[in-house]
Amino acid sequence: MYQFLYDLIGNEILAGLLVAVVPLTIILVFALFGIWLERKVSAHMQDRLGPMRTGWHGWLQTVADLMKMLQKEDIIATDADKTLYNIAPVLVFSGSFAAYAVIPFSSKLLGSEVEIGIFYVLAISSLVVAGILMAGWSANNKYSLLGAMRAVAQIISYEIPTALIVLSMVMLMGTLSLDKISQMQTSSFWNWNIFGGAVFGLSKFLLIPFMFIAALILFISTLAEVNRVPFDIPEAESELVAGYFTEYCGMKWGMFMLAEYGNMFAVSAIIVILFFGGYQSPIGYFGNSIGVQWLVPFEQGFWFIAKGLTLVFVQMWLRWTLPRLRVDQLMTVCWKYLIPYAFLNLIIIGIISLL
Amino acid sequence: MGLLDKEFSDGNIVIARVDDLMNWARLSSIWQLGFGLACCAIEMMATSASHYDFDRFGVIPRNTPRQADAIIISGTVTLKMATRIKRLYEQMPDPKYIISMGSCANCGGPYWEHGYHVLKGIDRVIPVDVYVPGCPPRPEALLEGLLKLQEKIRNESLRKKIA
Amino acid sequence: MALKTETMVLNMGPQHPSTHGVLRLELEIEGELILSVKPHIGYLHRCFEKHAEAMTYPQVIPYTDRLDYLAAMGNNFGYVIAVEKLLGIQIPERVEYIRIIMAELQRIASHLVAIATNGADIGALTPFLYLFRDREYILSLFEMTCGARMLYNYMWIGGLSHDIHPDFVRKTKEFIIHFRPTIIELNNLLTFNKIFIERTANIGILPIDTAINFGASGPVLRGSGLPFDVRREDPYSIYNRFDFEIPTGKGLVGTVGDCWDRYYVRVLEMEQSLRIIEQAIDNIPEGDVHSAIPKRIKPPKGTVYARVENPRGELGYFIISDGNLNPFRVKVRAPSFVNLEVMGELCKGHLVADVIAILGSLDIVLGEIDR
Amino acid sequence: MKQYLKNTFDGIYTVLVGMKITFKHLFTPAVTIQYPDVKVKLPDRVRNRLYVNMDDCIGCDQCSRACPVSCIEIETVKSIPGEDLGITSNGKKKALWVTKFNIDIAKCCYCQLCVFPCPTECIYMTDVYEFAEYERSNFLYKFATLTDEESAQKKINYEKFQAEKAAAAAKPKPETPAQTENKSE
Repeated sequence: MYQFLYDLIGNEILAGLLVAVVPLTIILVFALFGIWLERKVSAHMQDRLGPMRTGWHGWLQTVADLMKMLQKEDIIATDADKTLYNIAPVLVFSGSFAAYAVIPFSSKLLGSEVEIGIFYVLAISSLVVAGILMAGWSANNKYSLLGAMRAVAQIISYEIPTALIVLSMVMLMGTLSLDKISQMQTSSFWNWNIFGGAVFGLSKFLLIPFMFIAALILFISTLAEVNRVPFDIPEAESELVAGYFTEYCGMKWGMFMLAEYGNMFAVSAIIVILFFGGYQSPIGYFGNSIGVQWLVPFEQGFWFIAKGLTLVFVQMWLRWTLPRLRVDQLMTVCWKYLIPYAFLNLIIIGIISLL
Repeated sequence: MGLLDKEFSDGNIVIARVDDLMNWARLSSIWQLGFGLACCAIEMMATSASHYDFDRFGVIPRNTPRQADAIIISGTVTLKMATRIKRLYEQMPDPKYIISMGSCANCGGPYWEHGYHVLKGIDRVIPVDVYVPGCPPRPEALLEGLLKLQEKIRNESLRKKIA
Repeated sequence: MALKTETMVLNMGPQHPSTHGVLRLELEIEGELILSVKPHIGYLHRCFEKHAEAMTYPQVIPYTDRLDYLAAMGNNFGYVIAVEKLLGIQIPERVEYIRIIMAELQRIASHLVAIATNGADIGALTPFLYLFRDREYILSLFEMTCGARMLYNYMWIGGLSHDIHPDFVRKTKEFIIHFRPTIIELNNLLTFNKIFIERTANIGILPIDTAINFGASGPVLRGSGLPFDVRREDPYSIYNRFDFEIPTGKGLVGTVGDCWDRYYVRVLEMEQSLRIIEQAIDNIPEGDVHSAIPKRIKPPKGTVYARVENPRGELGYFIISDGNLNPFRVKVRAPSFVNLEVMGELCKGHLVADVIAILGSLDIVLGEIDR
Repeated sequence: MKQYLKNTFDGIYTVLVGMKITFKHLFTPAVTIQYPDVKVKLPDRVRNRLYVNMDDCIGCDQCSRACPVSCIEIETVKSIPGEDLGITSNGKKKALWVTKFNIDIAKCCYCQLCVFPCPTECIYMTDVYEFAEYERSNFLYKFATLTDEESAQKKINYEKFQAEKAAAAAKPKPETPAQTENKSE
């Protein structure tokens, strides 16, 4: 994408900015859509209707929310550490925004074709931790502080099972590039990693159950990394009022919200790429069969977003089903359950892939 | 600093359109402070529940005053609580609205005569936008109060603040 | 050498999403560990007892509604029983039956809120809405009967304000049929959910002797394993005619007397209430609900104490009459107030997140704590 | 170890059970009443805004005395003989001019205690619940039909009559005033 634009325009900075616009648009549109979807999904699961009165079935609801947030007064408490307080939302947002740089939405639409894509995602998403800690500390509110401490402990802990699963996948695929991982799982859903990958043979069938376990662990731990129920203890509404962003108002809080929804899609995208064939279509391409090659990237984009949204839906579904865990139980789940399982899974996948 | 704090002296057509848009945004997304006081709080919860569904109007409870737009005074305000409510109100960012729900919040209600510890009306502490009568008001009555509040917001303007 | 750290005082409430109104808890914490909990009350002191002195006997009834506003029928019930005892009047059978049906429906409605808020505090919002949806059906029954949704002023001294609506019996039966599956659904969705069990089992264990020493009653006491129920121990009205069980905490998933037990006792009590309603609904005798209402309520000098089993525990009314139209003194033994006392005991050594789970399982209503 | 595996299994299984239930509800129709568009009919006995039918009110003050929150204020002036106040719908003869009948609906606790003692059933609770206001003073409902001048006039009339009566009583002619007094009460 960048190379293409660079060839077209011939200006590095301009091309870079243009490339950056794409994920920004996606993140904004997704956040608008995601928040609306969340409210509708939750409402229908609870036998009610959700937003109904702003636009058809409330589809303009998030737009109204956003515009209202822009109008709100911006309060900074006297005792707050103003610099950190102002930087924190930007940092959190940029952490989730930057992850989009390497996500391949289709074979033609990816910001940067870095070879170490997955590594980069793991690294850049840690930026969020710093932002959250800043937010919690600078607000000078006890609830914020508690929330931030919890968030940091949680996110750092859950990076370990995430990394272990990613490690096993990288071991299996032999590459860190998200684009290449997607390309390997082509032609049909049977070739997706969750079904053992593209290489046909005994090891493929042996891998299937472990791939399911791996996908589940990755899903759970990413759920925790983006602070969704049942792991939303940093913002635990009923205990910590609103967690680390208790003191934030208006658009600064809106940026936390955007980052949260951006993260939701980003982690879904990672799972989709690692296990569900990335942007590959499960049933072959319409464009290929009628001989219109330019249609293929669009189809890929469609499939990618469809798969991502499905996983986002599952996240919401879980959120509106489960209570939340306590902070020490959260750590128990991570250290005593997910990490051993992930580690065992890593060893077994390693052995099988040697076969 | 909220946008509404800046007053525009010369009204022109652009401001009027912007007014409409901004009022629309504010009235369709009134986030209430999740804050219950007494009996009316239960009815407020019932209003958020499936049968009446506050969410249809874009109202969702936020637990921190910093992110709330409206505070529903739902129940008896005692003298001890009044100072806290005032503080909560002050913590909310502008523009902010208040719905006084039920007899007790309106004027002390059943406790106006002998209630030595009851504030006789929340409007003695903070400015109220809409009074919803009832003891407790039916959920529909609260929704009607909300509609009244929306009507009020619709007529606000950037040019001239309606007190 | 351990680093010396200061403890932090965290103020929970009066505006806090899960303090069930305006309770303020002063938590002394070290990290997230609770060292002590001090409940501060009085944010909803509405001077009930003062009002009762200024009102005539029937006029007090609307104020009793507002004590425990989740169980207004039960409050009415206790008060009218006390005054009837003082007056020494007999009330018609029909009234007794209707009162019991109403009180049991109210118990279900109140437990629904208790369970719903307990779940919502722990983070399960969907069961909260399901239960409020079903509560709405009970409220519609009440509304059909007496016109109000929450604060009824339905039970009067010597009778009832209205006879039941002609549709009431049919609708109540419909509700029972509708409601049974909801309990099963609730159990699947929340009660036996692993996360919910983890959050509530072995948390806030209230040993039975502590519960007795603190004077706890209702589900809090029964959750600790003692089958004490005023309906059984000291049957008022006509409760001795009905067949029902008194569920107690058994420690199914943890220790006896933990939060989960208190929660589960409420679920089981709803089923028992359904049983009582089923037994009563078909046997309502004919009669006039207004016939025994005295024209002038002026009890003789004396004192009376009457207690009923409210959803939150033993609700007692102590009335002193000086022979006037107004009671000289009405003292309320509010179950929530007594149950709240154990809070400090239960929270020691737990985490901040457990405080709300414990508070939710105690199911307090500030209206009757502060009165 | 067994407990460990059981915990894992329980964790996943109960979550799936819960997910099944919520998924089922995703497709059950919503119970929401879309209030401003749909208004359900409330039951007959519903207790909302108080209403007084002044045609039937005889100014007996019973409701005001029954009210636990004293939100009803009634002032009456006795009529003088010769004034026709009409009769109520259930045949009671009116004898008092109701110069003031104020209900502060903001104080009302909707307990319905005022409704039962009314001898003419003229005060009752309606099913109107939509009466939110921007100003609290609008909650003071004035039901009295007489204007201020009229009620002032009635007061003057009555005082004049009283004075006349007193004057008549001062004269040694005791039968007639006593009769009028009985009538007016």
